[in-house]
Amino acid sequence: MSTPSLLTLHAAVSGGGSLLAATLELDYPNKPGALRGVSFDIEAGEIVGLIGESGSGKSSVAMCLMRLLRARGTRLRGSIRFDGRDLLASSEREMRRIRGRDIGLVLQSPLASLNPMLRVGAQMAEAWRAHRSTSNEQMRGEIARAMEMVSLPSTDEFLRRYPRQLSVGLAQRVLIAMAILHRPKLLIADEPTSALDVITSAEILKLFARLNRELGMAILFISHDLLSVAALCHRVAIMKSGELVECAPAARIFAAPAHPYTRELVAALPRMPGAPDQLPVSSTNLSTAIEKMAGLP
Amino acid sequence: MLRWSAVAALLAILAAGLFANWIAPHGYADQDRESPNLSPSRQYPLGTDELGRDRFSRLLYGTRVSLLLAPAAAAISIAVAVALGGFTAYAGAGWARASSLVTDLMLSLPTILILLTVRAMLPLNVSALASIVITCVLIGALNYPPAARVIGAGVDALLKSDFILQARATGQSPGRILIRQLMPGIRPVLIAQFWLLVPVFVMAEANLSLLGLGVSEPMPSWGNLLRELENYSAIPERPWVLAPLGVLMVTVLCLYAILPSGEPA
Amino acid sequence: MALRFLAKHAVRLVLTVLIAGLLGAALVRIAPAFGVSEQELDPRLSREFVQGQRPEPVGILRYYGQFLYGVAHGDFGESPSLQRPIGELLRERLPVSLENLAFGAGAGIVLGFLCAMVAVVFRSPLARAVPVASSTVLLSLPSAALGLLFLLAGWPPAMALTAVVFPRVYRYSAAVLARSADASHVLAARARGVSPGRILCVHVLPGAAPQLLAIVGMAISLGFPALVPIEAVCDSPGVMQLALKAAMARDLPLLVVLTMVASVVVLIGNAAADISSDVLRRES
Amino acid sequence: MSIRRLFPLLALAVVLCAAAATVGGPPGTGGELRFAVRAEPKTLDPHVVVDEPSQVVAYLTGGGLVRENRLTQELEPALATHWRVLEGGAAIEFTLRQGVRFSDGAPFTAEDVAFTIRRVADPALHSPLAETLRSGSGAIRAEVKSPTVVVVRVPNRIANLAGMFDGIAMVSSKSKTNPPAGLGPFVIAEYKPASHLLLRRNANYWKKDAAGRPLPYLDSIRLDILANRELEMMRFRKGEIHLLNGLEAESFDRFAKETPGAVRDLGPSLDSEQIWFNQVPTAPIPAYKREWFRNVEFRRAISAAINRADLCRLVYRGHASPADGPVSPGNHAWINTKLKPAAYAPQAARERLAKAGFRMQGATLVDSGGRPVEFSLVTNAGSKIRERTAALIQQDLAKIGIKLNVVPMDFPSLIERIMRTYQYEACMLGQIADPDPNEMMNVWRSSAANHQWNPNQKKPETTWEAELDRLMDEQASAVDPKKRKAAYDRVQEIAADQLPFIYLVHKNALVGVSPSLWNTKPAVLRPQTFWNVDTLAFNAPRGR
Repeated sequence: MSTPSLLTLHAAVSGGGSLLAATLELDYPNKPGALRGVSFDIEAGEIVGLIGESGSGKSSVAMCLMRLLRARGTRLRGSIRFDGRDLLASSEREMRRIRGRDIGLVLQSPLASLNPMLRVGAQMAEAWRAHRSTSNEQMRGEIARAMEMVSLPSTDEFLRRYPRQLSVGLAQRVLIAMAILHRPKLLIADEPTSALDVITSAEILKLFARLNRELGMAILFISHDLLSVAALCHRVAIMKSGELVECAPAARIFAAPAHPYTRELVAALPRMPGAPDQLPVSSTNLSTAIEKMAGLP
Repeated sequence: MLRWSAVAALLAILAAGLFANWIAPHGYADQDRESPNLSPSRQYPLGTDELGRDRFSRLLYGTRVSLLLAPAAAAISIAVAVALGGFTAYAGAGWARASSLVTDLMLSLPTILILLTVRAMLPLNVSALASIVITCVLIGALNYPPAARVIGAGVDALLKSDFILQARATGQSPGRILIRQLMPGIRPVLIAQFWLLVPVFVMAEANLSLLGLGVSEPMPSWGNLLRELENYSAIPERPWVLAPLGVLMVTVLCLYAILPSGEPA
Repeated sequence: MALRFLAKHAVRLVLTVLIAGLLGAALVRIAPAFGVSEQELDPRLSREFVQGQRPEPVGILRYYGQFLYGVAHGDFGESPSLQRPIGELLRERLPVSLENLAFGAGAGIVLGFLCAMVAVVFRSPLARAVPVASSTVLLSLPSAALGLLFLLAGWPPAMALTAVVFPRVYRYSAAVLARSADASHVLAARARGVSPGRILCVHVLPGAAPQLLAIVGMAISLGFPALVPIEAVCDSPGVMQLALKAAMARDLPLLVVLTMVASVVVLIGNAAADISSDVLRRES
Repeated sequence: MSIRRLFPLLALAVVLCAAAATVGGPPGTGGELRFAVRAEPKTLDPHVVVDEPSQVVAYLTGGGLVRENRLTQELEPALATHWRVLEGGAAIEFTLRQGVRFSDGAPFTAEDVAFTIRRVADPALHSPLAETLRSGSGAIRAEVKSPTVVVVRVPNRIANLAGMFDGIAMVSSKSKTNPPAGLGPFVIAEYKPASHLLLRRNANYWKKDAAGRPLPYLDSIRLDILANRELEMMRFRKGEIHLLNGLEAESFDRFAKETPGAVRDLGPSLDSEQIWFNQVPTAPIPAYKREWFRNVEFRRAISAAINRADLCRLVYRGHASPADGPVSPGNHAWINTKLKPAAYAPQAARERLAKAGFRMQGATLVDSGGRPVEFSLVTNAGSKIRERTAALIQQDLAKIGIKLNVVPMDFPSLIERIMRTYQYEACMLGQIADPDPNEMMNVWRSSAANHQWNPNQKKPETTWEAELDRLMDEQASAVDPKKRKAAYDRVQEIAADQLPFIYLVHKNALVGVSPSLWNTKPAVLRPQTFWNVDTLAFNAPRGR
C-alpha cells in the first residue's frame, strides 16, 4: 500500500479541528521502514483502536507520539500535530510538559511499569508533582479522586503498598490512575489488557469506556485483540508491517473490510460452537454481542 | 558497515605482520653498524635504533609476534577457564566454592614470582619461537581468573535454563548435555570473552617485556619496542621512535573493541 | 540472617587469607634463587661471611606457624632484604597504596559513573563519543606505559590508576545503566513527564545499584594489581612497589605478609560483588 | 648571534668564574645539597654497610683515620696525622690528631679507635669491614699506646694496610646511641623511609679550610630515595638535585647538548664488563660444550671475534674504551701498560678455531664431532646496556658460524646459576672494581667463590691457575709496591693470554654536577662527585 492513497484516506476521514493529526515515518538502525507513512487523526473525545500483529509497529506509534524513542540512530520524520502544536518541533523540555499532563500513557505489563522500589503513594505523588506544585492536601485529594475513578481504594494502607504486593489488575488500575491524574486530553493505552486474565481485562475495558464518557478523554487504544477493540472504539485502524492498511469506523471494519488483511483478521475471529457460519454483518449486532460479553452497560 | 571496515583494517595490519618477511625492507636483527640512531629516511622509513636496526622492519615483525601471541594466550586462558568453570558448574556447590577459592588465591599470589619461577626452570638454549610460545602459555594460564568468573556464571545460568531442564527431562546423559546443549549455549560468552581478552594480553606481554622478561632479544615485540619508554625524556625530540608504535597499538586495540559488537562501546 | 551472612563471609575471608599466606610462603620457598643474596657476587666478602648473613632455612610449615604466632602477638617479623620490621614497612607504605587506590580508583569510579550517567541522561552523540573515545584509547595503553606518561607530565601516580580504572568502570556502568534505563517502569515514568534528574536518581540508579556496587568491587580488585607497574615506574613508595622488590629479593616473610594483604583486597572486592549479587537474587 | 654560538662562550664564562672563585674562599656558605640514592639504605650503622646507599650515608657521616684522595688516588692524613706500617704489614701505628671532638661533643682519643676496632672485629656485629682486615682466621687487636697513639694488629700481613682504614668510620666509645656518634662532616638529622634522608652539618667537624673557616661549608644534605633514573635526571634538569653519579651514555649525550657545563666525562672508570664460560668440571652441561669452553683456543677465537670498538661506539656512544684485561686505564697505579688491547680479528678467530678442530659446515661452525657450535649467554634482565651488548656479540659470533642464544633472567636466579648450580654456559656481567688488587683476591684465587669460571677448586686444576694463586698471594703479602706491581702485571698477562674472563669494555665515568656548585672535583673513584663533600659550596650565598 503506498502513501498517496493513505493520504487521501486521511483527508477523507479527518475533520478540520481534530485533537491529534499525525503522519509518521520511522527508521530504526537495524530495521529501516519500521513505520512507513502511517497517517491518522483522533478527534477530541474519540476512542481510536489500533490493531495489528506483533511487530507491525503499533507500539512504535505510541512511542513516536510521546517522542519516547530511545535507541540511538532512530530517525523519525513526518508531522505530529497535537492540540494546535507541532510535537516534532517541540523541544525535549516542552515534550516533558506535555507527557503525563496532556497525553497519558498506559503500558502493557502493569507490574514492570511500576518502580519496584517505590510505594504506590510515592509513585502517585511523583506523577502529580511532575506537573503541579500544590499543597500536599490538595495533591492527596486529587490522587484520591483519580483512584476513586478507577475504583481503587485510596486508603493509606493501599498507598503504602509496594508494587510487588499488588495483583496485575490492581497494578494496571494504579497505572491508569496515574495516567489520568492530570486529566489529559489524550490517553494512549499500549496493549493495556494483554497481560490480564479475561475477567480483569473486561473490567479494564469497561473502565476505559467510562473514563472516555465521564472525562471526555480521547483514547488511542492499541491492541492485537480485534474483539476488545471493536467493543470499545469508535474507529479502528489496522496496521501491517509498518503501514496503515485500513482505517474506518468499527462497524464498517466488520461489515465491509476493504483490505485483504482486514478480511483475514475478521475471518480469524473465534466463533461460538453452533453459531451461524456467516459472520453477523450488522455492526450493531456485533457490538451489542460484544458489549454483553464484556459486561458493558 | 563499521564492523566490516574494522575487520578489513585489522586483517590488513595482521597481514602486514604475517608477511613481514616480504614487506619489511630489512631483517629484524640486521645491524647496519655504520648508521645507528638515524632519523627517518627513504632507506629506513622510521629511522634506525642504537644498533642500526631498521625500526620499521622491527615494528612489522613485532606486530606479528604480538598479534599472534595475544589471541593464542586468550585462547589458552579461556580453555583453562572453561575447564574449570564447566567442571565446577557440574560438580556441585562444594567444588564451586573450592574453585572460587583457587581463583581468589591466584589473584592474590605475586604473579611476578610465578612467572620468574617458571621462566627460571626453562632450558637455556630455547629458540626465539619457543620463548614466544612459553611466554604466551604462561601469561595465558596465569590470567584465567577473570574469564573463569564470567564463564562460570554463564554456565551456571545455562544450567538453570529451561532448555537444559527440557534436555534432562528427555533423559539425556550429562555428557551429551554438556556437548550438545551446554557448549553451543556458552559459545557467545566464550567469543565475547575472547575479544575482551585479546587486548588484555597485548597489554600483558607489553608489561612483561617492560620488565625485560617477555619475548627475548633480538626478536622484537610490541612490549620490547615499548621499552624505548624507559628513556622517556628523549621521546619529544624523536617522536618517530614511539609514535608509530603507539598509533598502531591504539588502532589495533580500538579495532578489537569495535569488532564484537559492531560499534564502539 | 544478615549476621549469619556476614559471619559466613568473615570466616571465608580469614580462611582464604591464611591459605594465601601459606601458599605465598611455599611459592617463595620453591622459587629459584631462594636464599641467594647479591653479596655473593662481591669479591671482597668471603663465602663464610655471606652465608653468615643469611638466616637459617626452616621448614615452611614451621616457619608459618611461628609467623602466625608472631602475628597474633602483633609482630609481623622482619624483612631480611630491607632489614626492617615488616609492621613498620606496612605502616609506612600501606597508607600510600591505599591513598593511591582510594584517590586513583575512586576518581576513576566517580568519573566513570558520571560519564555513564551523562551518557544515559543526555543521549546526545557528544556525551557518548567523548568518554567512549577516551576510554578506548586508555584501554589500549599498558598500565606501566600510562604510569610513565603521567610521570612525564608530572602528574601524581594516582591519576595513572584513574586512567586505568576509568575506562573499565565507564564501560560496565554505561551498559548497566543503559539496561536499567530500558526498564519499562523508567519508560512509564518518562511518559508521565518526570524530570530527567529524578528519573536518574529515583528510577534508574536504585535499580542498577547492586550492579554498580559490583563494579566498585571490580574496580578495586582491578586497580590493586594495576598499582604494581604504576608504583614501580612512578617511584611511589607503596606496598605494591615493595611487593615487586620483595619478589625480586625472594624476601619470604615480607612476601607472605604482602600476599595476605593482597588477598584481603581481592576478597573485599569479591565480597562487594557477591553481596550485591545476593541482594539481587533476593530482590527477584 | 645564535644560541649555538653562544654556548661555548657561556661555558667559558662559567669556567672562568669558577676558576676565579677557587682562588679565594668559597663564594658563599650554607645551603642544602641534594642528590639521589637508588634505594633505601639498609643500615645507618657505618660498620655493617654492604649496599651502595648505606655506603653513601657512611661516607658522609663517618670520619676515617686516613682518606684516599679520589683524584690523585693517594692516601692523605685525616683523623691520624701520620702512620707507620710495622712488622711487614701485620700492624700499623697511628698518631691521632688532637683537639678533635665527636658530633656529640665528646673528645676523640686512642680509646675510641680501640673501641671502634673492637666493635668492627666483634663477630656478633658481623661487619664486612672485618673481612677486609682479616684475610684468614685470627683476631684483630688494637693497643692504646698513649692518648694519641694507637697500634692496630691484623692476623695476616696486608699489603695495603693503611688504605683499609679509609673506610672505617671512627665512633665514640662513650656514646649511648646506636650507631654511636661519629666524626664525619655531617650527621643524620631525619630519616623518612622510602622518601629521603636529611643530613645536617656537623658543627664539631675537625677540618678547617685554608683561611681557618670551619668546614663543611654546606648546611645540610638531602638524599632522595629515587629508583627511577629518568626521574632523577628530570629533577637534575630542573635544578632540584645537584649531582648525578653513574650517568648512562644516552642521557649524558642529551645533557651535553642541552647544558654542556653540567655533565662531565671523567674518562675510563675502574669498572669492566666481561663474559666468561662455565668451566666447572661438575657443571650440568653437555660434556662436549665443556670441552669447548675449557679450550683456550676457543676462548681466544671468541675474544678475537668480538668487535669491541663497535661495542664502545654503539652501546656506549663512545663513552667507553675496549678492555684488554681486568685493570682499567683509569687505574693509573696498577695497569700493565705493556699489554696490547685485544684486536678485532674475525679471520684470526677462524684460523684459531680451525686449529682447534672446528670446521665450517655451510654457514654453521661445527666441532670435531660434527656438533653445531651453539651456546647460551645468561645476563641480568632489564639492563638495556647488556641486552644491546649481547645483541652485538650475537651478530659478531654469527659471522664465524656460532649461534648465540641470549637469556636474560632476574638477578637472584642468575646468581644462583653462576654461584651454586652452575647451570649456565656463558655469562655476561660487570665488575665494580677498587683500585687495589687486594680486592681481587677472591676473583683470581682458584679456591675462592668468586673465581667465576671454575670456583672453589680444592687445588688449582691448571698450571696457569696455580701461578695466579701464587702471584696473588705474593702481591698480598709483599710490602714493596714494586714487587706487588710486578706480580699483578703478571696476573694481567696471564688473564689476557688464558682469557678466563673475556673483558669487553671499561665504561667511562659519566657524572652530572650542577653548575651552581663550587669546588667540585669529580673523580673516577667512588664516591665520584661528592668525595670532597666537606669543601663543596654553592656559588651564590644561600644563607644559613
